[in-house]
Parts: sequence; structure tokens; C-alpha cells
Amino acid sequence: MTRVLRALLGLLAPLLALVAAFVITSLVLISAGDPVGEVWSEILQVPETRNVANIVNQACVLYLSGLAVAVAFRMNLFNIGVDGQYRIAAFVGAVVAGEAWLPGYLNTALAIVCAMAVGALWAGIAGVLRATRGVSEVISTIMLNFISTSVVAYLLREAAVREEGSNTIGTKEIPEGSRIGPIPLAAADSGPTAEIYGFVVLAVLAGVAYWFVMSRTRFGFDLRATGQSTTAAVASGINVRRMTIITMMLSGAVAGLVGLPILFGEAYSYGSTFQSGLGFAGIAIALLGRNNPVGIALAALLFAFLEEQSNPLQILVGVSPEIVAITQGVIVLTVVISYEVVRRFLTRREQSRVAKAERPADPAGPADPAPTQDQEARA
Amino acid sequence: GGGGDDTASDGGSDSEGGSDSGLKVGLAYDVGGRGDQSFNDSAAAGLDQAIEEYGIDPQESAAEDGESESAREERLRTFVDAGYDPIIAVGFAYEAAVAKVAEEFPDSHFAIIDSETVEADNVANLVFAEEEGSFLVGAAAALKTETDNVGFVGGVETPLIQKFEAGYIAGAEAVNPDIEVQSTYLTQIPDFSGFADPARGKTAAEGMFDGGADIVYHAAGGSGGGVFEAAAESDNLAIGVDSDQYETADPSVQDVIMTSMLKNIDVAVFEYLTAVNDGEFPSGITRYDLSVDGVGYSTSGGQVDDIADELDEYKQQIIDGEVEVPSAP
Amino acid sequence: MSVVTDPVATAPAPSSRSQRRLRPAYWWILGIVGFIALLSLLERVTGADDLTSAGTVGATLIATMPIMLAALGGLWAERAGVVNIGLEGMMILGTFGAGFFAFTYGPWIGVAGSIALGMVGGLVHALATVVFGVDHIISGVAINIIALGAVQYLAALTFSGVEGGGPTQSPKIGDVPTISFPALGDRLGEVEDNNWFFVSELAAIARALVTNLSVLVLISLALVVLSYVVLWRTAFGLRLRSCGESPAAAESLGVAVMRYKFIAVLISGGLAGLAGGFLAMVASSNYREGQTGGRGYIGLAAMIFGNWRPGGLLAGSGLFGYTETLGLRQGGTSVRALLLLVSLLAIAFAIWQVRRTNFTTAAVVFVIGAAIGAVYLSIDQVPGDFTRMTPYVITLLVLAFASQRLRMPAADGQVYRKGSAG
Amino acid sequence: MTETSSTAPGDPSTPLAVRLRGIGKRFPGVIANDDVNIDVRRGTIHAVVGENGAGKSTLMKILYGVQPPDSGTIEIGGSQVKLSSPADAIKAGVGMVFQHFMLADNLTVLENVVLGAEKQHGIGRKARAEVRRISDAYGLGVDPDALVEDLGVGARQRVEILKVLFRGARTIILDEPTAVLVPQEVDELFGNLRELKKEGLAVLFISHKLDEVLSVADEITVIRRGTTVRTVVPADVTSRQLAELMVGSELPSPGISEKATSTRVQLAVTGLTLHDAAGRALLDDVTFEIRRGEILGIAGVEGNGQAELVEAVMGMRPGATGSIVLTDQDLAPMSTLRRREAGIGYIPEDRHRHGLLLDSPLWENRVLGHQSRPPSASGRLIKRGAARADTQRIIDAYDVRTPGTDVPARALSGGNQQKLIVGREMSGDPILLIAAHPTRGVDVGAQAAIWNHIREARADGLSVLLISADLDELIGLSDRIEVVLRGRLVGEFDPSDVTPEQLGSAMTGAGSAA
Ligand SMILES: Nc1ncnc2c1ncn2[C@@H]1O[C@H](COP(=O)(O)OP(=O)(O)OP(=O)(O)O)[C@@H](O)[C@H]1O
Ligand SMILES: Nc1ncnc2c1ncn2[C@@H]1O[C@H](COP(=O)(O)OP(=O)(O)OP(=O)(O)O)[C@@H](O)[C@H]1O
Ligand SMILES: [Mg+2]
Ligand SMILES: [Mg+2]
Repeated sequence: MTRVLRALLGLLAPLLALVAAFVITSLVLISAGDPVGEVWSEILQVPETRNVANIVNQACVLYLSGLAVAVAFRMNLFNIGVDGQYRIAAFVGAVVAGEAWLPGYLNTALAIVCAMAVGALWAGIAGVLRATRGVSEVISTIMLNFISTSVVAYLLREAAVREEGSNTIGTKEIPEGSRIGPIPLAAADSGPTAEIYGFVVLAVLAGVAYWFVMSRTRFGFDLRATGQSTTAAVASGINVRRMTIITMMLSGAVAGLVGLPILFGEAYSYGSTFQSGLGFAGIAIALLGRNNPVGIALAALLFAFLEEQSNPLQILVGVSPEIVAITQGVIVLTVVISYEVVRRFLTRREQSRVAKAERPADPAGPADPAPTQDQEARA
Repeated sequence: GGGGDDTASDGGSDSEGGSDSGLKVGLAYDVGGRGDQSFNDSAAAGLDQAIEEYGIDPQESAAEDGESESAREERLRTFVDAGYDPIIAVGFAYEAAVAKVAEEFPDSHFAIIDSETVEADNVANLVFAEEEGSFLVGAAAALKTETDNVGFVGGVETPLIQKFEAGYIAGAEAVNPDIEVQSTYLTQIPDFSGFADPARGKTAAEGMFDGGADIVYHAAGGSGGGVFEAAAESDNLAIGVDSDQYETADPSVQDVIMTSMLKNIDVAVFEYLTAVNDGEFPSGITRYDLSVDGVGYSTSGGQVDDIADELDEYKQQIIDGEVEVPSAP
Repeated sequence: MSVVTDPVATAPAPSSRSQRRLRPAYWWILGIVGFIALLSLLERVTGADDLTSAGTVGATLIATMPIMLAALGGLWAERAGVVNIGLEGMMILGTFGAGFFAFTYGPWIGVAGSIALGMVGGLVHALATVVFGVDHIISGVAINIIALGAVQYLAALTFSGVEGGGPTQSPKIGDVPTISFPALGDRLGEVEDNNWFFVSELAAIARALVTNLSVLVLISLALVVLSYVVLWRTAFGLRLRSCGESPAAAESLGVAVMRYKFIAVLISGGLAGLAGGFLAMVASSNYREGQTGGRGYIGLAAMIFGNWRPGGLLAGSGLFGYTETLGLRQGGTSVRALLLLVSLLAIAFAIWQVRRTNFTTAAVVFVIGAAIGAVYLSIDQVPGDFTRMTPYVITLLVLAFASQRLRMPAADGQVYRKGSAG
Repeated sequence: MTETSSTAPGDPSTPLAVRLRGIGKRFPGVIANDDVNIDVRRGTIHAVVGENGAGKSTLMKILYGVQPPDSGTIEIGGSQVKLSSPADAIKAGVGMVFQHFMLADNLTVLENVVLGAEKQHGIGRKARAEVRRISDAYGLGVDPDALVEDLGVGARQRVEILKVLFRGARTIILDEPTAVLVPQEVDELFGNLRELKKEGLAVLFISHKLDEVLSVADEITVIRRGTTVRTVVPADVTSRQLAELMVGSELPSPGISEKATSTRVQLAVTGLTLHDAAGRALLDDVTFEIRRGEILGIAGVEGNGQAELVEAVMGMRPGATGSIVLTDQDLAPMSTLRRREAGIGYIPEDRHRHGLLLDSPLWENRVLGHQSRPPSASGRLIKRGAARADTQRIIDAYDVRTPGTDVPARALSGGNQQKLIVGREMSGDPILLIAAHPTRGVDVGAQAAIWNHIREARADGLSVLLISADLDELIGLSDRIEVVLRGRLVGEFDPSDVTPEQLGSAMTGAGSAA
């Protein structure tokens, strides 16, 4: 009964948020004198196949980023450093794959492992500082982001191959045999662009692994327990320092995957125009998806959808596409608010059930909640 | 609505002079878009001139910071789908996107600025010899300096900006082999805030002036405003970039802009559109170098009039191939 | 018994706190004097003469203020128990506010506009966290997204087609007045040029303070002092801080917790907005998209670095502004000189650790110190890529050595609901 | 009741300080208060007793304006008042010391005291002088400039009382003030209360320790299921009668404890020593043994090393030296988890901080601390089904009142949370149980149940290290009592011939070891 209710309410909350975001964004558009109807009909139209492919691809990248943030969040660690981690990891992965020390997919595998290892090590710095020196991971990962920018810029210039006359630099291209082939989305006539990254499969696997580890294994239990209460974790025999370091490294390892779909599916090298800022998007997506693997996937798809659909706004409607950033931010905020409203409702139900169980002979008889009197409703 | 729309249609309605050619031109800017007082604006100026003269129907769209490859591609495809032809992509960031989309739509025409690697029958590559123009302003700086110490502030350390640096240093050293050239960059890839952080630009330039320089050249986009301010506050000189910044700068700093390195993107865009208007779609590399006045230096303000002869001599030597200008430091 | 536990989990030793409270009031002055002496010694040894030049000091002031104001914004919010990771977004709003209002109505209205727009961000954060009980981090992240998008959208709307402006920048805007005493400045300049140990450095600092000093710098510094006085010396401040330490206790004593938190977050937003305004008006002279460059996050770091105290965050942002300035100015030589300093400090720390019989720590630190020293000896100039990392690396290093003494407000970041007392 | 008060307790002519009539308060699904009527006279101590969850705290919060009543009237000093916030209550002369201290650790005593009442004497020198004056006048011995963090429980309590007095309260509410105090501190507190009473103040006082209530109160009101059952005078009732009034039926007599001690040593601690960061000894050469089936009680004033002792044995304190041997295994090099696996169960002192994941469902709390052992885990995996089933077993066996295994632990009342913890720690048949204040804040019924469980397990050979501030519990349950003072074991007592007073003086260092 409650489970069904919970599920229903769980769906209701994001819906409420979407409506709120829609209304607020429309208000902004109206007050700015922009054509509201055209904007929404552009954004909300059914995407063409190639746009669907773009959405899935972008969502894949955002998903991995959200997952990386979520791993740390589950332990109450705030990894703002996914940005730096994926950047340095993608660079190393690109160099390794470009060098092609191993043939074919062995090379791919090696590059992926190296990227994850580098991401893990980079995040591990923050983990070690936190565990041994008590340095807030919030600060250290911010600092490490900036540092990784400089480090990668330096290394890129050292490692770069530059085509004569080109103004871009990049690492050596990954040989054809080591690329991860795309999955065609529809019949061939929709053009070569209607393909999604082969890496999507790996992203899905990462999501499944995340779910399994978090909810079914002892490690996941320890991680979540530590996140809820360090003191209780210590008392139950969890080595909190070790968990801190391992969790940060795990988060960094997942962050190491973030740039790889792009690397193996599209760019084939790491260079000046490699997509940036994915780590920060990941924070919003993890929060929006409530650290739940399916939720993160939906959040990533939503964000990617909005990005993709808003792209032509300027050309077709003459409205600056930044308007969807407002929509995205408002969604993040309103989703939480509506979850909070739903949560309070559920807690109240829970409370009354417990109370009934505690005193079976309650003269009040069957619960007759008087919500107007409720403390929280007033707050 | 988005700015591109407003200004573009302004331009369109002003176009009394031109015959209505019916050309629909799409302009895809790099980050910053029209109004960046830098190289996007330069491209916009070329477009505006074409609107004026040929009465074409333009549409513009700007890139966002750190966007994905597919976003750039989609921008081009949206132009194609909406019937724009030709489409001009401003900046090397569009290199891969143009290559891909041009192949998808062989019947549409594209031009890309600052990239010569895209090879296709329907793509025109409009490239510049920034190092040559920079050489001249480097020489000008060396001729004008009283301390034998000049500076260079780059916005973001990219190969493109390094071309400016390389040419500048070569020019300065051609005049005076013992000259000291201080050089710095504000940020590195992928942090492109170095093109938009006047505060940092000012600090860097101040450091150079305090370190003995009396002329600083910037290739830092919007951060250059800080360089001008630093020069104004310390009674030194600065050199602008891309367009004649003497014309566009705030009056309070106008006097310190000794000259500007001109990178005539506007000319390139206008010439391309002229050709298109005449019914031909150019393709392949068009190099705008000193020989065609695609790059150069500005003279407004008159501060380099006294050394114009020497500079012209260098210019001729470069055109004749007597002087080789390096394109990387 | 070699089992380790999280430092967070073990109670801090009370004695160390009591000792800290006994630190004399002139500690700060001693520290600053010592630091200047150290730098001037370093200048002599390494020949990096930009370390304490008036130019460096002046630029440091400018670089420090936005970070410091953001940090001060963070302080107000967190002292009332609300974590404000949305500082960056509020700062972005502030840059636009300054750009728009200063362009339209002049510099002082610009200052007010930046504060007002920052407060709008603060208002959203306060509504979300205080009224709706949303997790503070989530709200902050959302505000950063919204603010960036809103400002880009608004700028495209307002500055496009305006002479000198565009979708990503405002036209040049006026500046608040600056104060200069040229005569005094010149005299001090002479002293500075004489290169007397310590005296010249003091003169350089003084010269920076009497040359082109923006009124907004003075106001910002005054705000630090004012924040201290209000938060630690008034009843209002006591109540506000009590909301960050123990909201339940505060509420049980009749303090309107929600109201104080709300006010604190609003002030926080205003300060962050002013930080953005400073960036647009004083540090540069127009609004530019992306101008903040993560300074809001740095401000947050500076506040934590400064142990949630006004003096501390001033020091933290000063260190940041200083090292960033060094890197941007004559980075190669100056940062090389810093290497020597770091190396010597590390070795000194190692020796101290030996005396406290922490041999592993001592060994690790010693090796690091020696390695840095070796780098110092083997190069003339630090390459540009590395000078730009300096502020971040230094911050990490300092925190690694000092952060165990940090203590945040006890109820910081916790969502508080009314009626939780008891 | 030796001293004479200005007015005779129970004398109907004494003016009323507080008059509650028909107070009702509902929470969703619960009636916390229903038609509560209480009269509190000036110059008296009025006790309120009742089971866990009977509604005592709720009533007090209503009187202090924290929560508004749904129905009923409140009269203070003869005039009816409407209290919509603590500020109103303070204005009306009511002060409250909460069940959980309401102090900001990081602020000084002075700051804590003046908070919210800055108008009276400012926050500076004048206020400090006033705090000193009150502290001296009532013998509270509080230093205004001390950090609250550095204070022990007793001192914190006095700060709480000082807060109330500083605001000039005429009616003072104390919610379970003695739960954390040792007898000497309780005596001091009662001394303070009598002092206040003499000044004509009215004191409302809640406690689960009925003997205390009988000794200090002038009148006692019993609350059962949210309703006032009866108001009595101590002279008329025994504590057993009181308890029966509380639960509404006859109380089961506690089982007679039979010794089950064997000669086998189960736990041997030798030379256990621990220093704090400043080098002060927290534990100083602690040596003791516990035999199979033996309960060793540790008595001591809070803060004398009990917590450190427990944490050191559990392996939660880095830096402790000395040997700890459980049966044949040397525990010293083992992690907390390995120690638990070796057969130690642990009922922590602070169930919220150390015992529970408040936002996790009960079954996950069942797994906590047992995540490496069956039935909740096999290998590296958690067995959710088995964990749920075993949680249900605990719920049944320990009478945990809950609708199911999936509710978050936070939703349970303190007593039920405690029962769940006891049940969890007893599962897996530990050979040693470390129980720190196992019945703190738990009502008499649940208390008896927990004691019974411990006794039964002892009969099966369980050894117990029992820490408690409740000396009756310590004496009633232990086979042997050690007294700890400043980190050292200073004396051993036989519970069968020691009185709480003797123990108390040993704990404060006043008496000599037996
Ligand atoms: N804020 C609240 N929301 C919902 N229910 C509450 C709230 N506060 C108390 N209750 C319910 O009211 C009842 C009375 O609680 P109260 O805290 O007054 O009991 P108590 O007599 O003080 O118990 P104890 O002896 O354990 O302190 C409890 O059953 C509890 O479930
Ligand atoms: N603010 C609240 N919201 C919801 N329920 C509450 C609230 N405060 C108390 N309760 C409920 O009241 C009941 C008793 O709370 P209370 O804190 O008085 O517990 P307790 O038995 O006194 O335990 P402890 O001695 O550990 O404090 C619990 O069921 C708890 O869930
Ligand atoms: Mg209670
Ligand atoms: Mg209780």
C-alpha cells in the first residue's frame, strides 16, 4: 500500500517540478517580451532521429558525471572535482589510446583502465587529505580542478601533435581498430549522425554496477552508513578513513569515464575543443536524480534534451538559448522542494503508523490526522 | 530576444543601397558572439557591410562556453535546415563540425575562419597570417620603446594566440636583437575566461610595466581592456589586436593605443559574401596575409606615423620572403 | 591499538581550544610584520624584486577584494548555519547588476545594483533553504545554474546593439572615485627604491595604499571590520551566530531563528553581489560573461581557510590574491622565490616534527621540502603553466598543515525546522 | 522534606503559579495530551511522572510556548495567557531546562546565558557581572567565560538553570534533569531546587527515577497516555504504587538474579592507558578481568574515563596502549570490526550518535555492526531478506513497538530504539557485552525488560561490562563493581553490601577503597 503510494508520489514530485519550471521560465520570457509560445513549441517538439541520437550521447556523458558525483554523495562527500578528474583522465586515456601500445580493443581497454586509474588517483589526493589531514574535500577538489587545468594544458602542449596550418592541438588520434563503434539508431537513411555512442552500453553497465554495489554489497552498506553517521559507522567497525579514501577514489574512477564516450566515439583525440564543464553539470544531475541510478539517468536525459532542443532557439526564434539554463536550475530547485513536500507527507503517515503501533489501546482509535495542527506544515 | 536577432534585423532594414539578393546567410560565431569587441565583431562587421551592399538576409548564432561537438554541428545543421546558404563559421573551434556537416550536406556551402584543415568542395577556408601582422607591431614596439623592454599578454594559451606571440617577438627582435620581451598568458585550455577577464589582463600588464616594459601588446580579446587601463594608469602604451581598437576603445584609454594589429576578418567575410553574391561559391584556402593586406597594423591616432617607413620596409621584406616569420614560439 | 578513526569522529581536545583563545590580540600584527620581514629577506636572497613592490601590493588588493567579499558573504550565511555554495552565482548576478545599473545610472547606483542583484540570489537561497528546508548544497548548485543562465539571457537582452556592448559584455562603466596622494606616493617611492631591508617593503605597501586606492576597497575592508563588530560584539550578531551553533537552543530562548537565518542569507547574497560588482567596476571596467572565473568558489575556500572568522578569511583571500598576482605579474621569478620559501618552511616543519617524534611525517615532509628546494636550484624561471597553479597549490599546502584546527559552526548546513526546540 | 517553606505544600490557599486546564495536543495519529489538568503552587516542587511517550515533554513544551495546544487554557500567576512562542513564556516568567540540553557548545557560558535576553544587561561587562551574581547567589559555581564545550554534564545543567534564572523566571520546568547526573550531582541539584523553592519559585520536574521524585517533590502528577491520572503527595504513595499508576496495571516483579559466574576469565584488560592530545591521561593503567557469566559494573562520575574505556576496548580510540585479551585472542591489534566478530556486543552510551542510522530502515540498522556476519551478510553481499526476517525476530522478542521493519529508526521513540539496539547486540550470541547506560531515558517497563534480557544472557555465560550513571541499576545488576576516578580504577565493591551513598563517595574520591 505505502509502496504504491510512495511510487506514485515519487512520480508526482518531479512532475510538479516540471510544471513549476515551465511556469517560471514562461514568466521570465513574458516579462522579457519574448515569444513564449514559439520557444516552447521549439523546445517541446518531438526531436528528430539525429537529435535523439545527440540527446542520448550527451546524456551518456552527463550520466557518468552524475554517477561519479553520486558515489561520493552517498558517503556525504562532495566531489566538486569531477571536472578536473575527467579532464586529466580523458587526457591520459587519449594519450594511451593514441600511442596504441596494444592492438585493437586491448588498447581500448588499457586506455579505459588508465583513465579510471588517473581519475581515481587525482580524486584520491582529496581523499587522502581529507582522511589524514582533515582538509575539506570541497576546497581541495576546487583547488585540484584549477591545478588539473594547468597540468593538462602543460602536458597537452608537450604531447600534442599539431597538423600543419591547424589552430587546434590534440593528442595523437586513436587508431580505427581501437575506437568504439557507434550504434545506429534507425534506418540508414537518417544519415550518419543518427548514431549513438557504443560507450552507452558501458555507461549502462556502470549504472547497474553502481546500483548493485550500493544496495547489495557490504561495501555499499558501509559507504552509505558512513555517509549517514560517521560516529555510528565507527562504532559498527567501519574504518572511516579507509572508506573516505576508497570512496573518493571510486568517485574519481567513475569520473575518469566521463570524457571517454566522446573520446572513443567522436573526437578520437583530446584537444583544445574537448567539451568542458561536464563535472559541474554532473553535480546538478546527481542532485536531481537523488543519487539513484535510474533517477540520474532520467535527469541526464532531461538535461541533454533541454540542451539539444534549445540549441536552435537563437536561429529559429531569436531567443537566447541560455533561457534553458534557467529552466534547468529551476527544475533542480523545484524537484527538491516538491520531494520535500512529499517527504513530509510520508513522514507524517509513518509517524502516525508508528504511534498506532506503540499504543494499541490509543483512545483516539483510528488515526484522525489534523494536518493543520502539524508542526511541520507550519514551518 | 537574443541579441543577434535584433542587431541583424536592424542591419537588414537599413540596407537601402543593396539590391535584394535573396541570399540567406548564416553566421555561426565562436563564444562571445556579436558585440565581443574582438574577432566575432570583426566577422559581424563584414556581414553588416554585405547586408548594406547586397541586401542579404542574415541570421546569427553564437557558441556557448565549453559546448559539445554536437552542439556546434547542430548549429550548422539548423542553418542548413532553415535554408541558409552559405554558412560562415567563425573560429577554429568549428573545424570538426564544418568538416562533418559539409559532408552531410554537399549542396550547401560553408566558410570557416581560422582553419585550413577542412578540405571539401563546398568549404572555403579563410585563414590569416597573424604572425605577419604581429611581426609588424612587434617591430613598431621595438622602434618605439625607450626601455628596450616590451610585453605580450595572451588571453588563452592556444596555438592560435601563440602565433601572435611568435610574430611579435620576431618583429621586436628584428629591430633590436637584445630587446627584452615579457610574455604571459592569462589562462589555459579549457578555461577560456582568459579572453573575458579584464581584471587579470590589467594585473598582468601592470606587472610588465612595473617590470620595465613601456609597451604591451595584447591578444586577449575582452581582457585587453584591462591592458589598456594598465597602460593608461602608468602612462605607458599598448597595442590592440584584431580590429583598430583605437576606434572602438573608450575615450579614456584611446591615447594609449599606439597601434593595433589588424586581422581583417571583416574583409575576408565581405569578400567571401561578395563572391557568393556574384554567384560563385569559393572553396579552398584563401590566405589573408600581408601581401593582400589581410593583416596589418592601424595608424589611427598617428602614433606610428614617424616609423611608417621602417614598418613598410619590413612589410615588403616579408611579402618578398626575405624575412621568414615563425608561427610558433 | 593502531586502529585509526576519522578525525571528525574523535572529539577535539578541549585544551587546545582553550589555548587558542588565550592568543594575544597583537598576534595578527606580529604575524604580518613577520611575514613582511620574511618576504623582504626572500627578495634579498633570490633577487625576485617584485615580491613586495607597490605594484604587487596594489594588484593584490584588487585581486583580494572580490574573493574576500565573497568569503565574507559565505561567513554571514554559514555563521547563521546556512551553507552558501551559491556564492558564485550571486557574484555573477552582481557583475551583471553593476554592469547594468552603473551603465544606466552611474557608478554608485551600480554598486547598489550589484548588491541588490546579489540579494535576489540570496533571497532565492533563503526561500529554498530556510523556508522550504531544501538541502543547502542543492539550492546553491541550482542558484549557480540559474544565475549564470539568467545573466547571459539578460545581458543578451540589454546590451546587444548598445554602443560598446554585446550579448556577452556591457559597455564600459564608470568607476567609483579613487583616492591618491601623489606627493606622499612619490616620497614613499623613493624610500622603496632605496632598497632598505624591511623599510622599503613597508614603504611599498604604504605607497600602494596612497596611490589610486579605490573607495570601494576601503568600503570592502570596512565591511570586514563591520562584520566582525556586528557578529561578535552585538546582540544581533550573537543571535545570528547562535542560529548557526544551535538553532534549537536559540529558538528555545525566543530567538526568531528563521528570521535571522533569512536575514543572514540575504546579507550573504548582498556581499557576494558586491564582490561581483567590485570585479566589474574596480578590477575591470565592464560586465563580461564568465568574469567571475570561479572566484565565488575560491571565496568559499578562503572562508573555510580562515576558520569562519573575518580576520582569517581576510588572510585567506589575501594569500590567494597575493599568489595569484605574483603568478600573473613576474610569475617566473616570483614563484621561483616562493619555492625557496616553501622548501625552507617544509624543512623547518620536518625538524619540528622530529622533535615531536613524528618520524614518518617528518620524513615525508622533509623529502618534499628537499625536492622543492632542488627544483628551486635547478631552474631560473618557473614555467607559465605552473605559476598559474600557485594560489591553488599554496592553499592546499597550507590547509594540509593547518586544517585540523578549523572548526565550523556546529549546525552549519543542517536544515532547521521551526518547533524543533526540545 | 526537612526544611520549612514559606507556604505549606498542598495547602489550597497557596497562590497558584501555573494552572493548566483541559490541555489537549494531537500529533498526526497520536494524542499526546488529552484533557490535562495540573495546578502548580508557588514555592513548591511539582513532579510529573509517566511512561515513555506519555506526553510529559509535550505538555512542558506547551507550557513553554514551543508548541501551541489544540485546546485548553493556561493561567500563569492568576491570569490567562496565550503562549505562541518561548519568548511569550519567558515574558510570563516561565523558564525551561530541556530534556536534551539546549546549549551551543562553541559559545561561552555568558553568550549562552544572555542569548535572547540581551536587552536586560547587554552582552558585555554588565551581563557578566549579573551572571556572576546569580551564580554566587544560588551557589551554582559557573564561570561565565568558560566554553560550554569544555563543561561536564553537571556544569551544563547549572548553566541551563542559570539561563532560566537570568531571565527572572518564577516558574521553572526541568525535563528529566537527573538522567545524566550522579548521586552527588543530583543532591547538589536538589539543593539548588530547594533554594529556588525557598525564594518562592515554582518548579516543575520530570523524572523516571521515582525514588528521587518521592524525595524532592511536594506534589506529584501522574500522566498516562496523555491524560492526568491523579495528583498525589509523596507521603501517601510508594514508588511501586506510583509506577502502577503510571502503567495503569500491576507491575511484574523483577526476577531474582542468580549468580552464574564461572571461574573462566573471558576478558582480561591489563595496563590500558590512553592520553589526550595535551598529554593528559584519560585512562591510566586500567587493569581488570571479567569472568564468564559475570557482570562487572563500572561506577564513576561522568567524564572520568568510562567513555574512553569503552571505546578503547571496542578499538575506537587510536593511541591506546596495553593489552586486551578476549578468551584467548589478543584484541589489541584488531580493528573494531574484528573485535565485534570475535564476539563483542556493544550498546553505546549515545544511541543517536553511535547506535543508529536514524534515517535508515530498521532492518538496515539490524545490519549495522553485523555487516560481516550471518544472517545479515554472506561474503561480501548483504542479505536483505534474512536481515528483514531477523529484524522481525528482534521486534517480537524484545517487544519493539513498530509497524514494521521498513520504518526509519528516527520514527521510533527512544525506548523502542534502545530495545532494538539491545536486541541487535544480543544477536549473534556475543561472549562479551559492553553496555553503556543501557536504560538511559527508558521508562520503568522497558527498563525491566532490558534488565531481564541481560540477566538471561548472563545465565548462558555472557560476560558484561556495564557502565551506568544509575547506581541502583549498577547495584542491582552487577556481580562486582569497580569505581573509576580520573582514568584510574580506584576501588572494588561487592554490590550485595554497598549502598549508593558509599559508592557515590568513592566516585568523587571522598571515600577510601574497600
Ligand atoms: N513533534 C511531534 N510530532 C509528532 N508526534 C510527536 C511529536 N512530539 C511528540 N510526539 C508524540 O507525542 C507523544 C508524547 O511524546 P512526549 O515526548 O511528550 O513523551 P514523554 O512523556 O516526554 O516521553 P519520555 O518519557 O520518553 O520523554 C509521543 O508518543 C510522540 O509520538
Ligand atoms: N519534531 C518531531 N517530529 C516528529 N516526531 C517527533 C518529533 N519530536 C519527537 N517526535 C517523536 O516523539 C517520540 C518521542 O520523542 P522523544 O524525543 O521525546 O523520545 P524519547 O523517548 O524521549 O527518547 P530520548 O530519551 O532518546 O530523547 C518519538 O516517537 C519521535 O519520533
Ligand atoms: Mg520527554
Ligand atoms: Mg526520554
